[in-house]
Amino acid sequence: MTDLSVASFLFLSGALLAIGLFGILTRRNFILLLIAVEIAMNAAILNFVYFAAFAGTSQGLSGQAIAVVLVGLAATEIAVGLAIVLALNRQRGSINVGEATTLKL
Amino acid sequence: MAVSFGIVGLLGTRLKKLEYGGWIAVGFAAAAMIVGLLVAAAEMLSPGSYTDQSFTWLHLPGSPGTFPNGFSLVMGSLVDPISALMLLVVTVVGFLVMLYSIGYMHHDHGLPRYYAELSLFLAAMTGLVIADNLLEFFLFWELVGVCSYFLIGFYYEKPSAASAAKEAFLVTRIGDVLFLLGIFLYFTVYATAGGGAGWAASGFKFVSGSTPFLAGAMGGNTPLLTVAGLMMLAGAAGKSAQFPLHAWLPDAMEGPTTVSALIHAATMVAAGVYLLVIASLFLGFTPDDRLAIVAVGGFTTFFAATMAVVHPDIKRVIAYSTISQLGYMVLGVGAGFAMVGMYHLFTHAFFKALLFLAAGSVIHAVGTQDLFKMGGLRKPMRVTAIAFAVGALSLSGIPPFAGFFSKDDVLSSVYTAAQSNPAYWPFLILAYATVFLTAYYIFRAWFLAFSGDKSRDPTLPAAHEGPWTMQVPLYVLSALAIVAGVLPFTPSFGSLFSLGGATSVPPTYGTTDLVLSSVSVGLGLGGILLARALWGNGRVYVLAPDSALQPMRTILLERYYIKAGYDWVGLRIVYGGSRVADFFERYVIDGTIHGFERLGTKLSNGLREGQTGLVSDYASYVVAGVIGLLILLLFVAPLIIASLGGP
Amino acid sequence: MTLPLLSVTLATLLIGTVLTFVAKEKARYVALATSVVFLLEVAALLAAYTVWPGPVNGSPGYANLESYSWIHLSWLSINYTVGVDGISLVMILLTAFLQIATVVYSWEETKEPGAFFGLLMLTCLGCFGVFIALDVLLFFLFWEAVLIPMFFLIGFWGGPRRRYAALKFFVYTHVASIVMLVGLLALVFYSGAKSFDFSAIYVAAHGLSPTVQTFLFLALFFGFGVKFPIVPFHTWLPDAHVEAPTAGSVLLAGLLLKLGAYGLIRWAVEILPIGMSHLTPLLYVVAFASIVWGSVIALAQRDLKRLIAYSSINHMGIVLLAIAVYSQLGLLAAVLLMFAHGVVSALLFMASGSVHHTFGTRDISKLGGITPVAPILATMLMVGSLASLGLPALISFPAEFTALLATWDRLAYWVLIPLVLLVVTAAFYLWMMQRVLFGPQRNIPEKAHDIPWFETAAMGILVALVIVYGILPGFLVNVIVNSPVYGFPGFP
Amino acid sequence: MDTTILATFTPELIVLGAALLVFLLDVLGVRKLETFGAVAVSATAIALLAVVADLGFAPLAVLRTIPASSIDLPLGPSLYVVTSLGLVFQAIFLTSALLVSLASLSRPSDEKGSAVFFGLLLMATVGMLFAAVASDLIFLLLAVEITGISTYLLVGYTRKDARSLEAAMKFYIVGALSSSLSFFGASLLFGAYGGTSFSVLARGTSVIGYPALALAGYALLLAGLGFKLTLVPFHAWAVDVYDGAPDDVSAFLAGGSKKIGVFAFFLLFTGPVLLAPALGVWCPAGHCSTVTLRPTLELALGVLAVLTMTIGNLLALQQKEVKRLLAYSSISQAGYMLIGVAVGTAPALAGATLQVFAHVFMKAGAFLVVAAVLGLGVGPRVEDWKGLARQRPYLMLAFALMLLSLAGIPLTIGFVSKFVLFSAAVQAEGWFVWLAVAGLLNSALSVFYYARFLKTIYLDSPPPDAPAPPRLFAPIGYGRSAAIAIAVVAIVAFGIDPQPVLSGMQAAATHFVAIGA
Amino acid sequence: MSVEELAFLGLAAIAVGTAMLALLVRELVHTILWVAVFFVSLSGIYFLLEAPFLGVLQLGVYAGAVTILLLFGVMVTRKRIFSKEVATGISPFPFALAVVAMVVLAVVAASLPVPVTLVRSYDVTLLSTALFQQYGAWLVLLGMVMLSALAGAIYLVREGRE
Repeated sequence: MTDLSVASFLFLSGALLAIGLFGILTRRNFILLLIAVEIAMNAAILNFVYFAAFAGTSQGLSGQAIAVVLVGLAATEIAVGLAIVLALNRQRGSINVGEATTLKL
Repeated sequence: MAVSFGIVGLLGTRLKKLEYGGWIAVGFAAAAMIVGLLVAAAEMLSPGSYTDQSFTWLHLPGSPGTFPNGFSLVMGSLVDPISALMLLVVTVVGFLVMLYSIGYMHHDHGLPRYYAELSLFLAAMTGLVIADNLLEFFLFWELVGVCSYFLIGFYYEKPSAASAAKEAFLVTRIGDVLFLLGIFLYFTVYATAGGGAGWAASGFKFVSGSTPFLAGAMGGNTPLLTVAGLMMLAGAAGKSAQFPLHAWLPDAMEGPTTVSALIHAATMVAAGVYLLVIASLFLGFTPDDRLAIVAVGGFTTFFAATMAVVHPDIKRVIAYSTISQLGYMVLGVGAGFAMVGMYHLFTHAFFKALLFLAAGSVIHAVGTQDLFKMGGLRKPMRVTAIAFAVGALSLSGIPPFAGFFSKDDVLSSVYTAAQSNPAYWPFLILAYATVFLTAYYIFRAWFLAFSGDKSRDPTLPAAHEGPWTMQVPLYVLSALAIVAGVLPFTPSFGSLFSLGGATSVPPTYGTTDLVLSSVSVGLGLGGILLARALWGNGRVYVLAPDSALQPMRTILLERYYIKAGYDWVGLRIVYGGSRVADFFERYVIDGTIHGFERLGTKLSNGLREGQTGLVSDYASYVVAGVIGLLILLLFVAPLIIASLGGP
Repeated sequence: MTLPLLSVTLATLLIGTVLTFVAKEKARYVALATSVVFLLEVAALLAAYTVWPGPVNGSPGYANLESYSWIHLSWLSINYTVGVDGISLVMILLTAFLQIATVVYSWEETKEPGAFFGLLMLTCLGCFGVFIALDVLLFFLFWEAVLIPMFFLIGFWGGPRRRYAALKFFVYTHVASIVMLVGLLALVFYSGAKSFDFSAIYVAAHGLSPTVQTFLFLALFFGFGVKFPIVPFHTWLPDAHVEAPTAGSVLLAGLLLKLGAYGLIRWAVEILPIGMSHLTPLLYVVAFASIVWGSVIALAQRDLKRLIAYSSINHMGIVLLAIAVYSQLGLLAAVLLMFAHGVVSALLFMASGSVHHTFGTRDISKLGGITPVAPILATMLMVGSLASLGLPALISFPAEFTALLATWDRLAYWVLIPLVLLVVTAAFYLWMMQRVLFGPQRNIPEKAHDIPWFETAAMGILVALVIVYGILPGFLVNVIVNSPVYGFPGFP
Repeated sequence: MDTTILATFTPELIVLGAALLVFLLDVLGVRKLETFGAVAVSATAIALLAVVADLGFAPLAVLRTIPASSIDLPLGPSLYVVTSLGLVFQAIFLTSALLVSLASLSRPSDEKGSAVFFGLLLMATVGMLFAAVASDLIFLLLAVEITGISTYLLVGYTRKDARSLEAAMKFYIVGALSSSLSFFGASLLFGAYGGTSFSVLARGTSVIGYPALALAGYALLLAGLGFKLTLVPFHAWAVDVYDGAPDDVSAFLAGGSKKIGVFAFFLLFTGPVLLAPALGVWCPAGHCSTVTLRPTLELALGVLAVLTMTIGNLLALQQKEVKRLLAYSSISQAGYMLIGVAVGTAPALAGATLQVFAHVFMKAGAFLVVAAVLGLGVGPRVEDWKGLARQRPYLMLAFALMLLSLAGIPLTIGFVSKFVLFSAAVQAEGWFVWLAVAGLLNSALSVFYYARFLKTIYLDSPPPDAPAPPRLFAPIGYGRSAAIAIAVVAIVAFGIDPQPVLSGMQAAATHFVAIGA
Repeated sequence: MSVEELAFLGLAAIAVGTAMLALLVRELVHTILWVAVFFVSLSGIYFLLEAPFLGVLQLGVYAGAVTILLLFGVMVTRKRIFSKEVATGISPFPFALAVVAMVVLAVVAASLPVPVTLVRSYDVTLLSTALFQQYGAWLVLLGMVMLSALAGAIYLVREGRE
């Protein structure tokens, strides 16, 4: 387990963040947006995990601990998001965010 | 002193709007006259002294700077021979005019205002005469100006009167401003020089103890002093209607005739000459100044007389003659003989007042000022005719009338000056030419008005003499117009003309050079004869429509188009420029502001367009911000900080 | 100093203002009573003011000094410090007179009288505060406090374009106050004074480098200049004046413009003389520009109030010029002229207001020959105009004369610019009088009559001032020169 | 767990307990709004007293739970630390919660979901309180997340209202995006320093020895937390959310929850990072330079501050709807606060803190008034408010004071706070003076729309044919009146004499900066 | 190239590919399938990094719970489960921005040339001790987040009957 460099992981997590951002910016379906947010969040979690592996001594532990907490947090966020999706769907019959633009200017 | 009389007179007339309001004013004027006479008498008894009383008006303590001795402005009264003389003129003529007004103005409305303004006018003039410093002088000078403004515009409902008043004020204001600059210029020279601690500390005083304040420092001949003198001349030109600031005076005839009499004889226009006299005695003129003064005086003398030659309006003729005569006075001062100017002022005051009051009688009687409508007034208005004739003779310089002595004195003084400086010659010639013109135009007026059998315009009412209040002044002034010339020959009265050493009066009054006197008298008589030939006995000489002289006549009637030129400058250049500036103000300066406002509105609305309501867009702003921050922090900031010299 | 006279006066005004607001229909009586008490207090202040206490610890001393700690932190100390010198006293005197005059003039204001008089009082209160404040924050506080009542006075009681004018006024002057505030803050901190107290800043400012002084002065000059107003930041003034109710115009022209000049003298000239000396050419240019521009534009105006407003720009330009020459004489002239202009412009605005509601218009080209209908009004307008064009024996003359003399003393022939413009000033006033007062009667309404007693009384007060102080300016001069600034070492 | 920890978290526990109580009561079938409201009001009030006592306010010494000796200790490995500035912020947060819950007592008592409303309000407050004692980046972000989740749901709690749900949706999406950005940034910092505790960050020794990682991390954190603080360009959600949210929630969002961002910025960019040493050499495009964090971040903060103020004000300039106008103004106010962060000296922090304090009363108060007025049936557009001062003089006087305070007119707390803040910027000299100038010019710009609004309320008269709002003269409720009255009194009282609060904040800020060093 | 590297590259490629597919496919159900694969691939990377606890957690929470949750969401909001995502007009600005974001992040990542090698790993016991003792506060806070989420979400989705 000694040959992987931090740069390669950074590439991966950066790419995932970018994909997440891409999704958030371009998708209109609320559920897709949720998924995009999750992808971005996973990029952050991934960072914590591998930085923990690189950090050494007891510091590294905190990285994994954070990752655990973040997994929980991300799941909670999804739940809240889904609750809003459901309420929105009931309200408007649509979960397309492009149609929810009454508040503007 | 007399100032307070004037003010009380003002109050008195304001209080009572009744007929006798005027009498109150007359009473005060009489009192002022008596005081004036007493002052003059006192001055005659102890000739050549200065009586100076003053109090501090405004004071700054000294400090190490421009004014080490502090800075003061004072108010005070100075009685010396010239001011006594002038006081005499002002109060006597003032009283007579005031008396005359009782009869002349009785049918006008707004009399309280009239008497109040007239009283204030006199008061201001008196104040000017007895001012003991240049600033106070200026103060009353302005006050005289504003009173003339009110009086000329007395018939304010007439647009022409209102306009003439404005014009008079404005034109004299130009002179005043230059005068003020002159004061500043002298101040620069004398601020710390002269007697006492200098002008700054003692407040522009004329005299210090028994000598002129600036005696020690006077007599310089620097460009600065020359310019200062020219500014004095400009101020005097404004008030005394000298070329090129003469334009207001003929129009000032819009005022009541009494006012014209006062303005022309004793108050306003005299102030200008008085300023020159004062300046020449207390401040000193440089040779260049004197030449300039002579030039202005000489030219104006002739220039004004030419315009008087053709004018049909009786008052305007006299008005032009005033300008012309003022030119003589200025000439005298410029020639270096200040007291000669005063002398002519003294005599002129009486005969000019006489002429105006007589003309006033005529106007009062026939209700018109057009000479060509009058005629044959000799019979119904004998007193007036004689009075006018006395005035006219005096004006023409026919011995033994007063004008002869003083005018002769002016001529001989210029002649004297010309001996040493040939540049004076042209003006001497002009002055002589004017003698002829003067006699011609004034007798043209006399013949047109009084000779013949009846009025040329049959619609005119039957003429009659005025009430006694109008006649008494005529008598008195006639008498004075006859004797005023010889009064200075008496020892006591003569002492008023001999200001402690600086007299500058030729040794005799117009009698030395028999040749010069003969020429001038001859010219005068010639003028009278020409007038009689052309206009005598009710004749009217009409210039043929195709005459070669016709354009010239038009030019003269149009006053050489100078007023038109002024109007053009005022309307086109000044007013036009101001319209352009106003346009600039509204559309460029304010427009810029509005532009900013619109820009703000546009920006605001444009930015708000970004608030689309679409959450993806909001997210994209966030992402754009992140990208921007990344670029800023990773690439731009280190560069900036490095370029600023590190952290 | 046993009785804190300044605080007592401030309290009087404060209580009076509150009572006025509450009094509704009876507001005018409360306002008048307060004004009279205020005037008496000012008289007491003047009577007590014989000599300034002399320099204290290297800073100029001020009379009636009171100081209480207000906000005190390690790096800044703000106090309630008030005090007066001759300059502020004269301005306070002006405030007192104008307050009485405006209250009397507005005697029959029927639209929300409580608020109207209350706002008038508040404006005067603010001005009074500005004139006595010797602490940056206190000064700024009062400075801004003037803004709001004036905004409402214009915006609620004003003419047809009042809302635009009120906003323009508010925004312009507010932007300026902000620049001024930055300047003052920078002054406090760059000089290392840390205290907002005038004396502390004054002492500390000596240590500033000339460059810093110059920049600070520039900021302050702009800040105060807009209130002056200086060209080209003046365009709020005509609009505000024209649209404001008469009482508002009076206070605007009479007092608010003076705030700028006063501020410049107190907070910039006294503290940063070196900075000023570096910027003198700029000041001259601006002053000349204001003088010329104000006069020339006034000539083209047809609205009576606009004309007077532009002439104010011209006069305040002369004030600036007199300050800029930086000499005893100049400063004296500036303060005198501030007083004179305060009284005269107030008189003129009152007269034009009366013209407006007597004859239904202020358009000079529509008016004509009002003298026979309203002789008193005509007299007032005439006295105001003549005073404004600098006629001797009226109040402006000694001020303008000393101002011009001081200018001559420093600038020599440049004085020709204000001199020539004096003629232009005379021209537009004369033209206005000729059109409005004289000539044949035009557009005179059927029921036109002379002004009511209270307007006569209000203007009468001002006319009396114009004449009395015109003939005897010595009283004012003695008070003014009895100020620390005239004793500053090395003051030319 | 030992009791000292519990004692340390007394205020948090009180509020948390109250939240649990509310949820419990809801489960038990209690439906009365007044009950929940009373719980919320008393809990926040008691917690507030406790915090004030902990700040060393002598008359309340009995309530003190944290000994003075354990406040303002140097940074250690602990996840939380009690600083006096944190306590000040806790007090501010509690004040805003108190005001909003007090006003919410006047909501219609049969309103559905009142338990959720008060419960989430209290939970959001709990998050804010925790954020104020954070000494660890993750702790801080999690606390922020508590507030975040609670407020997303608060905005949507009137679930039948389409606008409200739409607002919740937008808030949620941008919020989730921001929190993933924050956590990503935090992960980069973790990678750079090997830990997330502020003591580790303050040490500034990079594990990887490479500045870019830390800089990128801070950039992402600026964005993620800037979202909370509504910094431009992370602001766009705020307007829609404030507009769509129930009125009292808007008051809480603007007056309370956004302030959490300010304290987070304090923690991240002034305290710990303040003296972080040079990070190393960074060679973008061949220009190698030593990167020091603080000046680099100052630049970014300054840019953000100016952008936020200016764009916020410009956006507000032409806004025609009352709530959106206030929302935009709230954005620009955040810019002023950021000046304090950018300057970073103790005086500046004190100024920014005072500005935050002032903003609670001004902005929460203003939104509460808006809530009251909209409750009277007056329309949401500015023009609907024409001449309202004549019908509701006292309410509008309160509103006018709030607007004047927002505009920074003297004798209001808004003036004092800006004065101190800008003074501090000038006092710091250097290019911060320009920040002060920008701030002052912006406050001049802001006067435009405040003045226009005031003009509409006071000077304009309603069109003659417009129907009068149905309940124009109805009472607005005691709770709401009390909340508004408190806000007004605070605005004026602290505007006249800010010394008590200001000296406290100054002392706290001084300690805070010292801790960072 | 070692086995680890090869495994990492493979997993990374799968992660990136599935993430993109998840967002780009038209059918929502497919999306969720791709997401599940994505979660699994990440879990593999965690195992590779010798973080088995996280790997398991990832599988359980994400690949399990979250995926089910999402599927549930899709089911509730759709009348037909297999319906295509409607192509809505996507404005060019966000799209361009997303591309730029990718580029910038790539540049940032690429500019980190220092290869720091992996040092050590931890076992689950140590992690759980730390999690519940040293970093217990995080969990407490997470609990509060969940409390809020629970209370609010339940209220939000509950059909209003009262």
